Amino acid sequence: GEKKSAEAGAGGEKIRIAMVVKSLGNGFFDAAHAGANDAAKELKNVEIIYTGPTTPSAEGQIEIINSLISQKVDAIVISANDPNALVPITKKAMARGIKVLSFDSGLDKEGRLMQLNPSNEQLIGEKQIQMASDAIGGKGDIAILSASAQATNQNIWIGIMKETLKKPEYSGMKLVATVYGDDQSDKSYREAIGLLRSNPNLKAIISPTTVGINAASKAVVDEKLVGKVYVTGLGLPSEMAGHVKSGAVREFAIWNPIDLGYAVTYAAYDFVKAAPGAKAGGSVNAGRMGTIAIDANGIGAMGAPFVYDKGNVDKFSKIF
Amino acid sequence: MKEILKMRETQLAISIVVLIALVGSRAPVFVSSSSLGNLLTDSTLLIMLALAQMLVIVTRGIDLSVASTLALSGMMSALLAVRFPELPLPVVMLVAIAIGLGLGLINGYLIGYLDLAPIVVTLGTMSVYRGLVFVLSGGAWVSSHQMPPEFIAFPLSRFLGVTNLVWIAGSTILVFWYIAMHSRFGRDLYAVGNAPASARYVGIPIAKRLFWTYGISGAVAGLCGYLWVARYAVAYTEIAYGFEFTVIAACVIGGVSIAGGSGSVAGAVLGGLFLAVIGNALPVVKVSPFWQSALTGVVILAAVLINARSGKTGGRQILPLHLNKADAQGSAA
Amino acid sequence: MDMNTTPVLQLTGICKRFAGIVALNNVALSVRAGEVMALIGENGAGKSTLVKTLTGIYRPDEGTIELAGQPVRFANAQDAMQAGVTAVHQETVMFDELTVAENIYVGRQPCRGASGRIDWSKIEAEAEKLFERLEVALPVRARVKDLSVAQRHFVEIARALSQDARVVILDEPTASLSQREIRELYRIIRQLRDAGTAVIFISHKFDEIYEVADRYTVLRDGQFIAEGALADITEQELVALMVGRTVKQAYPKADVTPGEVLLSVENLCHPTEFDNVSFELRRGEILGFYGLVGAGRSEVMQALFGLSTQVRGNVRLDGKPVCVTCAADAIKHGIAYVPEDRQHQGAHLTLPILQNITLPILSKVGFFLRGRRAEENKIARHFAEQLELKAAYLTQNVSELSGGNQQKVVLGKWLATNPKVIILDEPTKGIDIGSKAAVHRFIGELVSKGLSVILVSSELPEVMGLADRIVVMHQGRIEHTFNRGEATPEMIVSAASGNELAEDCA
Amino acid sequence: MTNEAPTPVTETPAASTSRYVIADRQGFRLGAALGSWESMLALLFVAAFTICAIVQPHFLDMVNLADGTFNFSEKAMIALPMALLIICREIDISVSGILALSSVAVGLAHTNGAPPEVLLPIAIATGTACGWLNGIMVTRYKLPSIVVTIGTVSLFRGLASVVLGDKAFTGYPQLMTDWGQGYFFGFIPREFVVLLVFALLFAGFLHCTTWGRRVYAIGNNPVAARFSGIPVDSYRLGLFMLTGAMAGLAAWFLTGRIGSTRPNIAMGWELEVITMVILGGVSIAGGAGTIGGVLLAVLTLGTVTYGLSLANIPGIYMTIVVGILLLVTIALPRLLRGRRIAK
Ligand SMILES: Nc1ncnc2c1ncn2[C@@H]1O[C@H](COP(=O)(O)OP(=O)(O)OP(=O)(O)O)[C@@H](O)[C@H]1O
Ligand SMILES: Nc1ncnc2c1ncn2[C@@H]1O[C@H](COP(=O)(O)OP(=O)(O)OP(=O)(O)O)[C@@H](O)[C@H]1O
Ligand SMILES: [Mg+2]
Ligand SMILES: [Mg+2]
Repeated sequence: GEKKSAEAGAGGEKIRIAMVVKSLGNGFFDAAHAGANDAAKELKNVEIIYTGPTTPSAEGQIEIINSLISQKVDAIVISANDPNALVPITKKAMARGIKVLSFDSGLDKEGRLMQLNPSNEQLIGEKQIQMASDAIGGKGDIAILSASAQATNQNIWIGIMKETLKKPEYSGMKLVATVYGDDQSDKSYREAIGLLRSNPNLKAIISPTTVGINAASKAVVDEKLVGKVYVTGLGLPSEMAGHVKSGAVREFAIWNPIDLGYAVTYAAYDFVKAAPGAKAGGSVNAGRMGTIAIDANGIGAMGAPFVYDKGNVDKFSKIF
Repeated sequence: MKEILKMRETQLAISIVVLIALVGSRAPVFVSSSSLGNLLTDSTLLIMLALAQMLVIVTRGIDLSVASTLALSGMMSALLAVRFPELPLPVVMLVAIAIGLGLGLINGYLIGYLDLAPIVVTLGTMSVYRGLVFVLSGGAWVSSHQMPPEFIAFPLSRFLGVTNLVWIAGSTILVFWYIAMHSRFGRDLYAVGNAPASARYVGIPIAKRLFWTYGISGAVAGLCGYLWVARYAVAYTEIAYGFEFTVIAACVIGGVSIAGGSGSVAGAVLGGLFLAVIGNALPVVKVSPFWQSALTGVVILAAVLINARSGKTGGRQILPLHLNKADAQGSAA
Repeated sequence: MDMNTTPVLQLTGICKRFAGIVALNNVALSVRAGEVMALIGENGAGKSTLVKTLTGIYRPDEGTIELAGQPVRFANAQDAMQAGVTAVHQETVMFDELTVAENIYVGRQPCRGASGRIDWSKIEAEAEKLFERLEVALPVRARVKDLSVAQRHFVEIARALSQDARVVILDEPTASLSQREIRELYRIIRQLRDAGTAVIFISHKFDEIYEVADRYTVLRDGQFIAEGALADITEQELVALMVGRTVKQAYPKADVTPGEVLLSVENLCHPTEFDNVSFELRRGEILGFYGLVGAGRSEVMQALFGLSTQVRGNVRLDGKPVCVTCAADAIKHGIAYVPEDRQHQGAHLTLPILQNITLPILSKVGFFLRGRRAEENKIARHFAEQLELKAAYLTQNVSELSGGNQQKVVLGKWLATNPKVIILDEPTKGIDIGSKAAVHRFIGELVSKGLSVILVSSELPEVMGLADRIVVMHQGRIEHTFNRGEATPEMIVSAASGNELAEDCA
Repeated sequence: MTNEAPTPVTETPAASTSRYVIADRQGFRLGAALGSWESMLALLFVAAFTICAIVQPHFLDMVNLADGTFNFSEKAMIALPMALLIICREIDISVSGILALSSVAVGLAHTNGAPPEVLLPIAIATGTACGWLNGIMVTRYKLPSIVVTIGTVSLFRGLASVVLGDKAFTGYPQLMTDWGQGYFFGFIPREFVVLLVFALLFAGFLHCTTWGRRVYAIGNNPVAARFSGIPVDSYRLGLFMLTGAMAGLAAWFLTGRIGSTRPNIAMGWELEVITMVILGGVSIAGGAGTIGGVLLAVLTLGTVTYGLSLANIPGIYMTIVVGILLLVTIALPRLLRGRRIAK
């Protein structure tokens, strides 16, 4: 039966896959969009609809999914602003025959067919602690500057980071504060300054969000603490290149959003085509990325986050 | 002396000092000179915007579009600097101001010449301008390594040991003081805010005055747009999102009457400073981050309540006054 | 007076229309230097509109304005001022937060040299000089919000005179002034006239007109009716010209003997505004309250009506103590208060006449107003007609009416509550002579129906003519109570000024 | 509301003493009726609807169209009392904060084992309490409402975040899901029906009762209203509480619809709600506006945003469109009128 439906797809209408992101104007998702477009080109009869709300809110995404249901798209791949709040609407979408997959920031199990983690959450958390440890020689106070207190991903990572710190090899490091900059540059900056002020022994700031890592780096530079305090975390090479050069950031990590967008598009295609592996416990084809295994909870994961430093940041900053 | 103590501005200044002292007693780093210097630098943008907003509120208006204007002109100046890195910085700044001025004048035209309600007009332009930031930037960030170094360095470089931001804010305060107290333009704004109908009767060109008031507000927001982007070394669609309410709160705390007609430069400055102190102190004294917003709300309400108390003029005194003891002592002292 | 000189100001064929309403239709007017011209007309005749047309606030639809023989066009009020035409408008033109001196020069502050910096010392010095010339003592640095009503009025007059004006227009300047202040004003007007200024004086009070004016111009329904010297015409004839018929001008004291005590007030006190106010009001009685502006009469009445807090004292109605804490209570007990400031306290300007009149009695009309339109119309029409309201239809907004007609709407609104006690605070302030007679007649009818009236008025003839007893207040206290016919005007005025004409010490 | 029936200008018989004849009302004028804000909005609505129907192939799918009402129903529920508040010359910027706090209260009660039926009263009670605080600050301390509510929005949302921290309340009972996501007759969203019922109630309240008349009177001239025996402060307090209560109701529906509570729930809704009200022709200066206008504005905005999102136009372009719509609708009448009467 697979052949028949593929022919129908080729001869008839294009398969429309909507990519709903947390918010528009975010370099990470723009890169993911580029990846999705690559996949679409390879798959030939796929059309990508790239959309998302203005501000990262669950309500905004619900509105968008509503209209996507009306448009009868074939699949929705979404990075959710809230793992629960979107479930009712994505359930409705699935009830109308739309395949819903989540990527990056996941949906609860019953709200999607598959979740594609950019990387293993455990790995991401550990990596950040490891980078901090490397920068400060494994000893000293560290602090976390997160996005908003509601950010799902960040909260998971922070949880894992706290766990990781309990390991003996990190016993020299102490987490002194977790603060939130709400992904606003001025607030993040002020919080970073506050961290530096109130914790004179602070050695590293980990910021698992791009606005935060930028603001923290700027604060470290402005406070003339380059070399004394290191910033690390997650950020895009294009946005971080300057801070790596200034010395405020030694290393930071990110997975490849292009690959993520590419892979999730392939996965969605498989689900639309009802490929035999497209189910929990199976595996989907991901083009140049090979195949991705789906576990019993419907979760697939890509490789480990990639680490950027002085050596490679310039090269990648031209890409994403 | 008593008069001065009774003034709103003095009370506000005292409470700021008390607040700083309180925070300093819990976290001594906060009162270190570098920390206070940073506080001053941090407050500058808010103070400048509060000054411009003060003029607007004095005319019984309100400018909700400041934050969006700031974002748009900030983004455009960043894009300009990226596209033409060889452009001298003063030109970039002038362009930022000009963009802000233009956006402000659109508000001014609608409010002054078409006589539309300020809150409605600026609510509309607020979303339009914010949307334009996205359209112009294509939603992309402009980040620090793209911007020319001198573009980023300017706000925090020091002249005579003080950051340029503080110099700019200082001169803005002087200019606004002159406008508000010594220029016909400024005094006309007070007249318009006090009694718009009467202002027409004495021949004040209300439309023209409002036009330029919103223009000034926009121009200041434009300048702050550049400063903001350069200071935080990043420009994206959502910079200063929701900042308009902080600016208005600063004015209100500074005793600028939302009903129009009264408000002082000192008040607006102190109001901005007050909020900046709160914003800087909360992270330092390690208040749980979840409490910050609630505390800010309480502080705003408290300041407004105290303001209202001190500003209240009781009923009129018709009965002949008898010298009471307290008064007699007061005058003897 | 030299009749051959060309007029300073000459209007010909002035027309001004508002949406659907012709306010001025082919009006002509001419004033010469050194003459006081009285502009006379009923409420809504178009006097104020003419003033605004003259001072650049409105632009005439048709017609020409000539100043000393030269045709002029004023784009705004400043143009007119610069050309030497200034006015004290019927509406207060005041900026509360600004100082007295700044209020005078607002909009045209003198600047120093090229810097454009305002010359504050010059402003204050000029203001001082101005008040010296006017011979009134006012602190030029005080904020206007701290001044009394009369003082504010002088600030406005000072503003009109600050520019060396060729034509000064005074639109009902005496409406809120006391006798003494009115005499001050007369002196200023004569001073101006003798200095060769042309003065246009608008008033509804004929004694004033005869006292200060030389000539008159009559308007009726926006049209020019007549012009001439006041010496050649009697008051009766003037009134006839004005209203197009004859009006018997008298104070018709209704022949009612007051009955038992209806309302008794004992020791009403307020911390700052009044003290120890006690009086009684009988059924069918008109109790006059006289005093200078600012004596606190309105405050007492507002306290009675439940509008003030911090009031102590006993109030009895029909012998039973009543506790009035809000206006609704007062209305329920059958007390009505017609406030003096119709723009702010009386009328809802952008609501229709109909809704204004039925507002306090809505609960009587019924909770659901759907389908009660006819009933409401009936009530509104009844009172509108009784007061001879000049309006086109009941759904017209009150803001479209002239000042006097707005006042009538407010009166109608309170009469509609069918009160036992009605407090009229300056009910005839700014009302033309014909309507005034109607109001007086109406007051007479009210008492003959058994109502009791408290009449607060600053017009001595009115109080003396209508009231059964006169309470005189001074600085928040009752100075004296006179029975009808017991007092001479001099006695009342001297009581109102605190017996020995003491200067204010507040 | 005037001009609803063409009544000829009737002259009442001269049984009166007055010299002037006053007609009951101005005769029906077609121009005035067509020029009214509501007719303009209705026209705009029809135009937007038609254009969307023509341009968007999926627009007229009834089921989807009905689903589209989910996007604005809760906001519109708050817009109704907000209209009354603005008519009364007040404003409430804190509604989204109230909504967040009410939702948190519901979540807190639910996690502590409150039965599903009491969650609605809890939401409404929390909202009312917040409204009461706003109202008391405005009436008792005579503070301008915009200032008070700028403070309280921060307070309410702050309290929500104090309670929640970085957690969320989820797993709401079926009852709330049924109302938040459910349908009548299988395709009419319950929320929309509730909205229409409330719109009718509010319209009745505002346009047909003594209370509504008084609301207009207060907005028109608060001092004169007080002098006319209207308990102005009670009305204001009442309206603030009503707005709070409706925000609480909206919180219940929204929480039921999305099934989770976080402190940033409904962020920024206050401005959208105010936009609806203003576009609906309610004068920000008080004293004028109708519920019909507000409902039309809600539907127009709903149609436009739904149409744009069907075309997959990013949300930020929608804010531009809505902003321009707002500016044009208020500026156009002024421009046209300005042309006609050269003053
Ligand atoms: N802005 C306006 N819009 C519509 N009609 C107006 C306006 N101003 C005045 N009118 C109308 O013009 C007419 C003249 O009003 P005006 O105020 O000049 O009367 P007036 O002679 O000064 O009366 P009064 O003695 O009561 O002050 C009135 O019928 C009034 O309703
Ligand atoms: N200094 C002032 N500041 C503000 N308002 C004033 C002032 N003086 C007087 N008023 C206003 O003028 C009105 C009249 O003042 P007041 O009630 O004291 O006088 P009154 O004795 O009632 O005189 P009248 O009724 O003749 O005006 C008051 O209701 C008040 O609104
Ligand atoms: Mg007049
Ligand atoms: Mg009075």
